Amino acid sequence: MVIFDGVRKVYGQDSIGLDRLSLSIEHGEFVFLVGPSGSGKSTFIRLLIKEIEADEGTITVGGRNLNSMRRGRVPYLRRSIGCVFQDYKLLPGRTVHDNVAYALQVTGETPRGIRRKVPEILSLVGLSEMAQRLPDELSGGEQQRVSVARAFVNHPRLLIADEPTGNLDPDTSIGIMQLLYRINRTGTTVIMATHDREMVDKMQMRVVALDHGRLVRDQRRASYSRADVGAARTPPAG
Amino acid sequence: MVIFDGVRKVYGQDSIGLDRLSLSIEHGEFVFLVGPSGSGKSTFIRLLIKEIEADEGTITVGGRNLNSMRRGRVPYLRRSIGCVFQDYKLLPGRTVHDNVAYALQVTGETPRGIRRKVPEILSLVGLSEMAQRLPDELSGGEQQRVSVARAFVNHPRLLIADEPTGNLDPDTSIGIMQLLYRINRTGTTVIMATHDREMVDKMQMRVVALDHGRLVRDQRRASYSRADVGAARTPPAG
Amino acid sequence: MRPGFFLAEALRSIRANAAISIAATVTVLIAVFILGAFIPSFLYVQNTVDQQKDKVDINVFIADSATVQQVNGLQRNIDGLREQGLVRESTYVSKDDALADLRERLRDPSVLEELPSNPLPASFNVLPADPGQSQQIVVALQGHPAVDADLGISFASDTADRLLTVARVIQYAGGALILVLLVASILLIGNTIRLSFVARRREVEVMKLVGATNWFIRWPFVIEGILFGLAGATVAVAMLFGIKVLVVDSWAADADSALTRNDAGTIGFLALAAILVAAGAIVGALGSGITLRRFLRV
Amino acid sequence: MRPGFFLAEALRSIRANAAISIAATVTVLIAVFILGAFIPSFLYVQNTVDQQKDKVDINVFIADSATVQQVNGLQRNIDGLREQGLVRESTYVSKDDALADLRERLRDPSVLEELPSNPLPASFNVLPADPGQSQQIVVALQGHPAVDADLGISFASDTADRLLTVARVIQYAGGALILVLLVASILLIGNTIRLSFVARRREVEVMKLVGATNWFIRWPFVIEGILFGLAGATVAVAMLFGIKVLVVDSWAADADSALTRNDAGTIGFLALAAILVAAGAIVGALGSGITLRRFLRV
Ligand SMILES: Nc1ncnc2c1ncn2[C@@H]1O[C@H](COP(=O)(O)OP(=O)(O)OP(=O)(O)O)[C@@H](O)[C@H]1O
Ligand SMILES: Nc1ncnc2c1ncn2[C@@H]1O[C@H](COP(=O)(O)OP(=O)(O)OP(=O)(O)O)[C@@H](O)[C@H]1O
Ligand SMILES: [Mg+2]
Ligand SMILES: [Mg+2]
Repeated sequence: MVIFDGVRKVYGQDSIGLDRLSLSIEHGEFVFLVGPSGSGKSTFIRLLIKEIEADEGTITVGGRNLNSMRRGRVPYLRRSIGCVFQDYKLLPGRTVHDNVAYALQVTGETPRGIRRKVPEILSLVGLSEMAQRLPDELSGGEQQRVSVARAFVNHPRLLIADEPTGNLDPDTSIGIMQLLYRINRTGTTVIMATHDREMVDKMQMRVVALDHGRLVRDQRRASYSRADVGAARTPPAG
Repeated sequence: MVIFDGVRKVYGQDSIGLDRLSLSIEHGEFVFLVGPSGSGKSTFIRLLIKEIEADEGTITVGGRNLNSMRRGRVPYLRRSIGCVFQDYKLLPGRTVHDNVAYALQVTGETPRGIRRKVPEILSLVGLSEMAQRLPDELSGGEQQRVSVARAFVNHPRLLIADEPTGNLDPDTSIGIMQLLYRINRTGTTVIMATHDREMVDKMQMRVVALDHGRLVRDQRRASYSRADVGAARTPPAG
Repeated sequence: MRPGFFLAEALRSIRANAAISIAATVTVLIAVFILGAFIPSFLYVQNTVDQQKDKVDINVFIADSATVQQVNGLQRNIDGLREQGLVRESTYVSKDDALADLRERLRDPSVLEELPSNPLPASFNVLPADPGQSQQIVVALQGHPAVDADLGISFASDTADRLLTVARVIQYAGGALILVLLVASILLIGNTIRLSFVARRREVEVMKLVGATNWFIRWPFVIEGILFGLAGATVAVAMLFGIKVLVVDSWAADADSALTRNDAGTIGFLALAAILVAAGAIVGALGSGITLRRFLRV
Repeated sequence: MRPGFFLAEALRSIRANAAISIAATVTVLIAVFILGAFIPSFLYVQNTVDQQKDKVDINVFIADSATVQQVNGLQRNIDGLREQGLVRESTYVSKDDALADLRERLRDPSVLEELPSNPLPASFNVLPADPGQSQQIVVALQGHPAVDADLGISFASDTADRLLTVARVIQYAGGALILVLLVASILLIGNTIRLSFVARRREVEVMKLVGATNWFIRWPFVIEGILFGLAGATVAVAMLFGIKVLVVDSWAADADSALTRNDAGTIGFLALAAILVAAGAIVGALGSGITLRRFLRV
């Protein structure tokens, strides 16, 4: 589904985002992306949706080479990927409902489809009652959940989440996590960048660890830290 | 230091921010503010710096009644409070250095003082090398640390942090936590809203729990969840 | 369904960004208003001057003693000048015509009754093709034996010069100003629309990240631009109409006003209104469409 | 130290918000340029017309047969009109003066040598206080025994009317346009500055949350506004100066041009430049300062 081959991204002169990363993620996998602050997790994600472009190496998503992809095709790539952004990236002038609906409207979804799908996903993330609020009128965690809802609503084949639980309390986090897990079980590939040690440890999924833009660990059924390797204290949730 | 007396805040028609909250925080205390997403933690903090105003009840900060405070005095209130915002609230056109320096400039700090204090605090949060970057050129966690540095640089008597570690990896979080703890030891009152169960459990400080804007728990030397009451598994870090 | 969606999006954006909407509309309003006030004023002044300029004539007075042959010779000379393109028209005014003329122009024609004989000379009234060339015509006819030695050839050389000067000044200054105003209007509207995008740059970025194509983002903005253009231009036209009805028409109706005697035409109001509104809409649409290009390279 | 800090902040903001800075400067530039082009053009046209208007005179021809008493009576009548404020000035032109005058104005004065006697009448040359009241003066003097029955009183009634018409049209239209332009400039600049704040509203909010006082936030913006005003006005004045040197002065130097003969004054360039630049700076400062008020209620 996703293949990174020797990908390097340097911001400006000398700020290293990713450093010769090679990585392959299969269809239907669930991958945790971990690493200290500034290790390149968001850079990885931004490269995947071609928000930025690699300096070296090739990136393939769903069989399509991003390096040679024409500018005009990029919107279609992005529609096939659901993305939860670290800073939410909600449209400030639109209500919660309209923010989620926008992701459907760009694909040409009918008003009927929108009327059906949006309330459905909003109730899944627990925001049914806030459909008519503006992003400014939401708490941090609520905004984060809107971003999650928008990424899910299209039922994309690839789902990327950059710290989707950073501003959520443990209970809500587990709810979102279960949602991601259920989506993954239907065949969607899920990549999730996170700092939530508890969650990663509990799920025991594939963990890709970055540091200073380099791949420092890529392990199946693993925990947040290397120290915990193999020490699967809890079985996968679900 | 901080006294809330029957404070109620309703946004718009019926969105409850805080519901008749009474709470008193002494000089030099360290308080964790916990609660599910949307429970009113940020509302509490926004009321403290008079970003919003209470509908009912009185709020006193450092002996000054916020309800009757003149508009012109508000900037001086805010200077005496260091605040880490949940969404960072950095000035987009300014470098990391200038963002932090701005908090000193508003108080009339001399250029010499700025040249001394800013690099000091930036190295404390591990951003020395990024002093000349713009916020856009930082990772989520790095932006969060700039917000922390700006709140600390003034050595305020009251320090408020709204999820200061939401986008940080566990190691960096601990660093920030230790910093907050050290500051608290010098006599500064610290109020920290957080979802980080691990951290709260480890620190064993006063915990104030909110739910739907109501105070549901106020306990000394406590853990994140009520279930953990009294079960102090680890001694306070430091 | 799509046009409806884009229109709805445009209206949503207008409501959500009131400050920007007002600013853009006010800019169009001002630009259109100034053009709308200036163009007819300029045309009116220009036409007034032109009309007056055309009335400048030359009188070639004929001596009472001139023979018919001499007068015919003078007539041929003038016809020659017409063939050269110097003279537009010439009329023979007999002594009787002149007296009749004078009688008409006098308040109290009775004074004329006491005249023993007609003291007025016959003349050719010559309209130069170009009032600037009057002097040339005078030189060409001067000294002809049929011309009255005393009265000679009279032409309001000062009047001609004055009107010519005014006409030329107005034409150059006014033309230059209209050009400046046109360019300025387009720049100003483009400017405002560009600023309105700076304020919404982040929004456009997010739209792109969510998978919107360039045209999906652009259409609502273009429609918004058209609506700003239409709204601004319509209000400007309404204001101009108010001014026309209340001020200009009431001047014109005032019988004592010098303006009444002036039937210089200007551009019709409906034509002007149509041009201004259409221009507003087009400039708005182009302003939005073009400005957006920069922001779509996200 | 503080002024230095605020200036530095203003410059930082200008660099950081290039699009906004350019937009604001261009708006001031356009507004000042239009005013700067329009005001002197208008004054020039107005002065030209006024000057021509002032030259409109009335000739009261005196019969050769009039007695000295009669002429003195006429003189007294005219003086009376002057006391009534109708007449600005009157000059007695004797028969000799008239002939000398004519001789000067003729290309070939030799024709005059052959005259058996001086055929020209003496006259009073009367300058009306207001050319619009010429008719009144004529009526008042008409029929006086000293006035030549044939020649009577001549005044270029058409010329006067024409120039008056033009003058009035230009005065009203031009005055109205200057007013419109002034108001429009202020609105446009205020508009642009307001928009530039919409784009930076979040920034101002953050500043307030960090403990900046209103004036701490406002000063850099006001200085920024002054700098936009100065920059825009200076560029506009430079452009106007270029146009003056390249176009207007070269017209004036062109000896064949009708303009040469026109010595109508207009406003001096230095005075105009100073006024425009100062106005730009003040409008910029006020625009920023006032607009910001709304955003400081955070
Ligand atoms: N636009 C940019 N210009 C310069 N440097 C940048 C830019 N964006 C990111 N960086 C740098 O690249 C590195 C990787 O950033 P990235 O956002 O990928 O980190 P991250 O792993 O997502 O961190 P976090 O957990 O804090 O969000 C960081 O050191 C950051 O400072
Ligand atoms: N401007 C607003 N208008 C309307 N409702 C608001 C507004 N701001 C906050 N709220 C509502 O008030 C409640 C409390 O919000 P608050 O931001 O205090 O929550 P929080 O505890 O900080 O949550 P989180 O952990 O998600 O940040 C939420 O239900 C939120 O939807
Ligand atoms: Mg990140
Ligand atoms: Mg919050």
